[in-house]
Amino acid sequence: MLGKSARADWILLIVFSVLVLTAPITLTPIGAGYPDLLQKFAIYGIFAIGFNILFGLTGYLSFGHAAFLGVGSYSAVWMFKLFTMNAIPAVMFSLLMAGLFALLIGYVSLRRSGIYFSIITLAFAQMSYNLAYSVLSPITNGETGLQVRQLAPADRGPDYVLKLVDEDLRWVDQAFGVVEEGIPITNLFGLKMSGYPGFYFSAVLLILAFYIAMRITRSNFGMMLKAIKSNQNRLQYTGVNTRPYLLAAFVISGMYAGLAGSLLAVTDPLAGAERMQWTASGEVVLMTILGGAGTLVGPVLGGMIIKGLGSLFSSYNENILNQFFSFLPEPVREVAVGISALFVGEGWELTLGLMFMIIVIFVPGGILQGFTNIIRMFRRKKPNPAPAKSEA
Amino acid sequence: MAILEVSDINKRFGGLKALDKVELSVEEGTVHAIIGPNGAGKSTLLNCFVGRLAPDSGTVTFKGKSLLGLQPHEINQAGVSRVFQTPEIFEDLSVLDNVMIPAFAKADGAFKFNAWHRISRRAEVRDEASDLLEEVGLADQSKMICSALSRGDKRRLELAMCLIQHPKLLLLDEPTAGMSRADTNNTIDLLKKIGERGITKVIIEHDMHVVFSLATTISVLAQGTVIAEGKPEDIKGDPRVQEAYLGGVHQ
Amino acid sequence: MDAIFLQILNGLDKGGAYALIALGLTLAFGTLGVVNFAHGALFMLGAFVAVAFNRIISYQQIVLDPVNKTAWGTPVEIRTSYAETLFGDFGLFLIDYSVPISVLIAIPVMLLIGIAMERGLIRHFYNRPHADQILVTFGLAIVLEEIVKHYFGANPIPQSAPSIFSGSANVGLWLGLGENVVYPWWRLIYFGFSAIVIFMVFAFLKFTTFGMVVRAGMYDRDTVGLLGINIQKRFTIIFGLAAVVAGVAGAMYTPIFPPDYNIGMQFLVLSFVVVVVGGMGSLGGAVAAGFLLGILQSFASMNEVKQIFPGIDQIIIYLVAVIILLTMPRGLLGRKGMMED
Amino acid sequence: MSSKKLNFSRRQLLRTGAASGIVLATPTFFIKGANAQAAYCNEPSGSTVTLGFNVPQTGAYADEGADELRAYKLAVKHLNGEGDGGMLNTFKPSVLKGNGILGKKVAFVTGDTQTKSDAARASAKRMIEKDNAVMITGGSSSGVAVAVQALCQEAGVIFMAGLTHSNDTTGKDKRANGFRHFFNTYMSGAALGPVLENEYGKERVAYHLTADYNWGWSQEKSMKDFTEAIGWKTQTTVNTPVGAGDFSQYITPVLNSGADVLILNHYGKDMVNSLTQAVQFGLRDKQVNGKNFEIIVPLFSRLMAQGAGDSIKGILGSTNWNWSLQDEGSQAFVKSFGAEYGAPPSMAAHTCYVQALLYANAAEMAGTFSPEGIVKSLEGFKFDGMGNGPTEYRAEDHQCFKDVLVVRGNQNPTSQFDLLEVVEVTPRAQVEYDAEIMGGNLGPVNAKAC
Repeated sequence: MLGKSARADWILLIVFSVLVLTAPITLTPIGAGYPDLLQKFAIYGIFAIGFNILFGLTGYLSFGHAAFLGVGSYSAVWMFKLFTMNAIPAVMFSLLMAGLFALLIGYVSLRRSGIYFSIITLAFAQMSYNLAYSVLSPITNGETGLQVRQLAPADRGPDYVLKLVDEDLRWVDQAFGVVEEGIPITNLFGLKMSGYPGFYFSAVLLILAFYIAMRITRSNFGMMLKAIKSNQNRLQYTGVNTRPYLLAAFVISGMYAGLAGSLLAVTDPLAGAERMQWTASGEVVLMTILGGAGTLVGPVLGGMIIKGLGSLFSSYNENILNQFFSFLPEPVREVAVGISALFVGEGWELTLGLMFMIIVIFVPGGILQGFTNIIRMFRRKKPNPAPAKSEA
Repeated sequence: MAILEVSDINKRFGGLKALDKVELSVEEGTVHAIIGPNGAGKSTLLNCFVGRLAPDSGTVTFKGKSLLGLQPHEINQAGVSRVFQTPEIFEDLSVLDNVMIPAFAKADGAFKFNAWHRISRRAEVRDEASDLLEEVGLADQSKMICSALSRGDKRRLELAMCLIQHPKLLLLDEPTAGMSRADTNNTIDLLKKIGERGITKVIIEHDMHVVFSLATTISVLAQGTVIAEGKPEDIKGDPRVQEAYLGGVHQ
Repeated sequence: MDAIFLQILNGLDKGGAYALIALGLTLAFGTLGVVNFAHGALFMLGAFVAVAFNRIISYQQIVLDPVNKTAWGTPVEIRTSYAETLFGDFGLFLIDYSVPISVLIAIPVMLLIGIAMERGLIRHFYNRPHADQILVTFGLAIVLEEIVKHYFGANPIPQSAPSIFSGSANVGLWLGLGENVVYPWWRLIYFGFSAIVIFMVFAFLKFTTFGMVVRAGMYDRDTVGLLGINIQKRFTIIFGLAAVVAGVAGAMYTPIFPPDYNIGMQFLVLSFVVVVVGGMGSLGGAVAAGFLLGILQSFASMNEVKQIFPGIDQIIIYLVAVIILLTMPRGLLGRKGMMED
Repeated sequence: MSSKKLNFSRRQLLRTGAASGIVLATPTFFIKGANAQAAYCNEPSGSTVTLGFNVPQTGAYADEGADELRAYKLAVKHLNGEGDGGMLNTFKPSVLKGNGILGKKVAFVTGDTQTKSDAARASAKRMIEKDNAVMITGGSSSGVAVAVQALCQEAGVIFMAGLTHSNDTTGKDKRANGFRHFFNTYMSGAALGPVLENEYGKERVAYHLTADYNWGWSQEKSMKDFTEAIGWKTQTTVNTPVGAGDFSQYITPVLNSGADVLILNHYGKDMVNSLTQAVQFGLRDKQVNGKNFEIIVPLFSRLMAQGAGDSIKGILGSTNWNWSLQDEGSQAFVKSFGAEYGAPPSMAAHTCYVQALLYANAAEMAGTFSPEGIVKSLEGFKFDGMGNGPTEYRAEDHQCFKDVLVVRGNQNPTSQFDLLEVVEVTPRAQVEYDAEIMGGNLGPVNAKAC
């Protein structure tokens, strides 16, 4: 009995890992099999999984999680600028900084619940965004975004500290005598982190993140979080101090966001303020709900749909549509291209909006729920139904 | 020896005096019923015990320690569990989970960051919860999601959630309210059975049948003060009690 | 001194706008419990009622110039508006007053849109989780925006106030302050307009039986339903009313702020902040929060303040929101238990 | 109980899972590996060459982006020998033949920058990694331009900037693989200075409202430097949040400040709103220090100015190009564009069209699409007939130096497009500067395989 659910989890993890690692092949036919989008799938998958630990398990809807994503990115780029282009220290430092930020913001925001909590988190994130965009430019490089630069000249004056945004030091790399021509690329002990290696690095971390989330969900701690969502009042009268549980969940999910942020910087070393804007926070909320809040795989699916749909539909133009409909006779094709042109290119957001509505109207509970329903439908038709398991 | 000592509690809501110099002493091992007409202040008093309300003045001591100013979870950890008037359970979780959560709260304290090990590793907690569900007659439903339970089952479940914590003091706020006669009798039997565990109980109840079946001591609350206290047979004949109830009816 | 007086005027004006937007939102959000991310889109639709009316009324007859050619070789178009040819001076009057007239038009239009939205979509989401409400209304907002973008483009579209209100009022002279204390007529009118609309909504809910039933329904929907009152129908009308308030606020705002399809999203976050700072379920709270934030924002933008706290004007609204929500658990005037879990 | 055994099988399964992942994934490495044999990133192998047009299709600059895309499509047509040829006929010296580039037909892919660095880079990466674009061009803000330029440098493709006005694009953020035709804040100030002296005199007190980000600060600095050089005083500078919407709280202090000129260092919607509102506050009807109060908008875009309606009438500003110019090149372009789309092109459309042609010509000159060859032929390239007089792509910073237009909002527009009148064509010599003062470092050209 006990072993069975554990085994189900292992199977889930293995299937998940295989799907993730083979994505470059399986997603190529639909035009999503190129490194940047694959990296985004993995990275936003991590972001959404982490967000789901807070929102899906405890029901606390943070509308400011993008702040941690931004903190993660900035921290990682600063590590690149000051110490080394190696990805590992950057990821570590991002986790640390995002965790600290989450601890601070969570400690304050968790004094309130419900919509009041949501608005406080939103307010913190918006303050971070506005300041990063303007006043904090000496640290964030404002609108342009923080970038990896060429090294400061050897004869730098004493005021180099003020110019760090524009001129890098990379002490560690320099100490090891790394020669740079132009602007260096991030690496993992020599392996360049752009393109497919960057995807596989992110993918491995996604699988790890998924595994950790799975352990958390199945643990005592996870059960307490679910109990908070169900009836926080009862839980308090049951002798549980809910605040540290919430804070721990908040910090963990903040660190997930920081990890995602650092990976964005590892695969593409530029950190912009807009990563912290409310629209970015809203995006992860939508990913989680779309895929299915509270489920393990759902948020990853939601992230893939939002990121993938935006990338693909915005890239289609009339030329591509004409090719696509080339099997149709001329007048019909024109009509088909004319109509579908409304939904692609500059109209891709229309498609996104319609899809949100259609999914939430017809598949309550998210896409994963929809899949489960379909599977259940087929199972019911079988004469000898296997006993349904609720653990997946 | 008194396990719960309440002295000189006052509570006002605006102009309304809800509790007026309440004195109460609950002896260890007894079943202490608090009765009184509607609006007598029974629930207000209970809320003062568990930290939901803070009295304006007075003291509440449990085993020699003051409960005032403590958070609900601290009071629970001290050994006080409560059954609510309308069942407060984890509606979205399974029946078994509902019983395991308080067991964990008891075993692990108010907070323990145990995010790695599967719950299934804690077989002893699971077994205890299953046994208890058997005892309260919910074993068959243990995998059900609670929101699908009947009202009577939800009450039984809530009771089980309190019992698994082995509380030193169990507060029951109208445990049979809204139940059929048969369900009520079941509950009485159940409460009698757990009485054998030696848990001190404070019961707030309207149903005199329940009160006289279970209580070893009765306090009568009217208009915020204790007007009578004693053994059930004493209270039965007390003219003040009858007047309070009849007066209540007249109002 | 003059500067402070002017900032108070700015704050009141801003506050009026915030309060008006928040008022519509809190009717749907604080009253019906629906997290309506499409509220900003309603504001935007109101603004585009004004734009569309102006487009229609100033629709032009095009005659091709036989002589002159454009730089790319087509004949130059000579345009005269139909309204002018058909109605003469009255036509010109209609064009000049297109914004106030479109505010009147926006009332039935937005009421219909609101009712259609509630009947067709929102109603089915009352008993769904807030997460679903967010997703569906956000999707709807995007769809509405994209439709408007398709017809009107992405650029802001200027709208002018009636010409007699186009200048500034010499407020300073009326009050014996300096002659530099001037304030645009249309902004003064906007402030008065917002005050009247707020008053009317309050009066409607306070003094009519309809309003009383709705207020009772806000507290306890089941009980009111048991009384045999069709609360559903009233909620539909309330949602329509919220749409009207948002719409007229949008239409009236167009001369100050040339609208574009995305204007709703810009106000969305702000209006949620105002409603929540005011406290869930409280109309008065939303109005108070609107004015409070408007005035504080105006003062925080003063150079004297910015020199002491650089960037304070960037974050003042959020900072105040955090402080208020941490010191007052349910905002300024919120009701207990509303949207707290 | 069975946890030991389970552990064992766990590890085994994990190992198998990872191994199968690697095995299955290897073919893609090989696919990429095949590409590595190319001499440079995305070397065109077939009969077509793919260009990537990365423009804002959603967000505040969507209309500007749509106009850029129109210009690019027109450029592709002309390059492929369709249509009337537009500027191909006036561009000198040109080796373009109207048969594509280097005999390859020009194809294109499009993407949405959303005017966000992240989205713009994602879109550009898609074009490079999936669609094999050999050049990326477009965009409507400096943040995006700098971000995409850095990306193209890293990937080893050429970036031809669209509308980007910040000094940084070819200043401290310049890259060897990136080129900008558009002018910058320094040139705006340099062009406006003398005209302002002429129009408003030497004794003026200026009040700046500045969008609170890199471009705004840079525009403010340039306007400050050049107005102070003609004797103006700078009374106050105030930073305003981007997207503030309502600027009343920043405008009222101007009323009593004693300043007699307001300089709005805003672009896009901020410009539309702040200008509209400043006019509503009666600033233009005011008399201060015995002079008419004036408003200046250093960077004018006709497309965005439409949003401000009548408020722009009589306002001075600078622009990269305007369709009313009478030179041969501009006329040819306007004619071709207007015939195709029924409206004249915006300055964003112009710069994008010119960039596409310049790229094509450079490839044709170099005989290769390799970034090294392109950079070599573009650096120091002198040309004419593209609407801004004799122009040079300076080798030191990859910035075009050409005439700059000072324009004024038209008092009596003859059509909805006739919003700006050209006050002066500031000759190139007057807006030139030493590349050193902007800092930055081009670095080496990146022409490696990707």
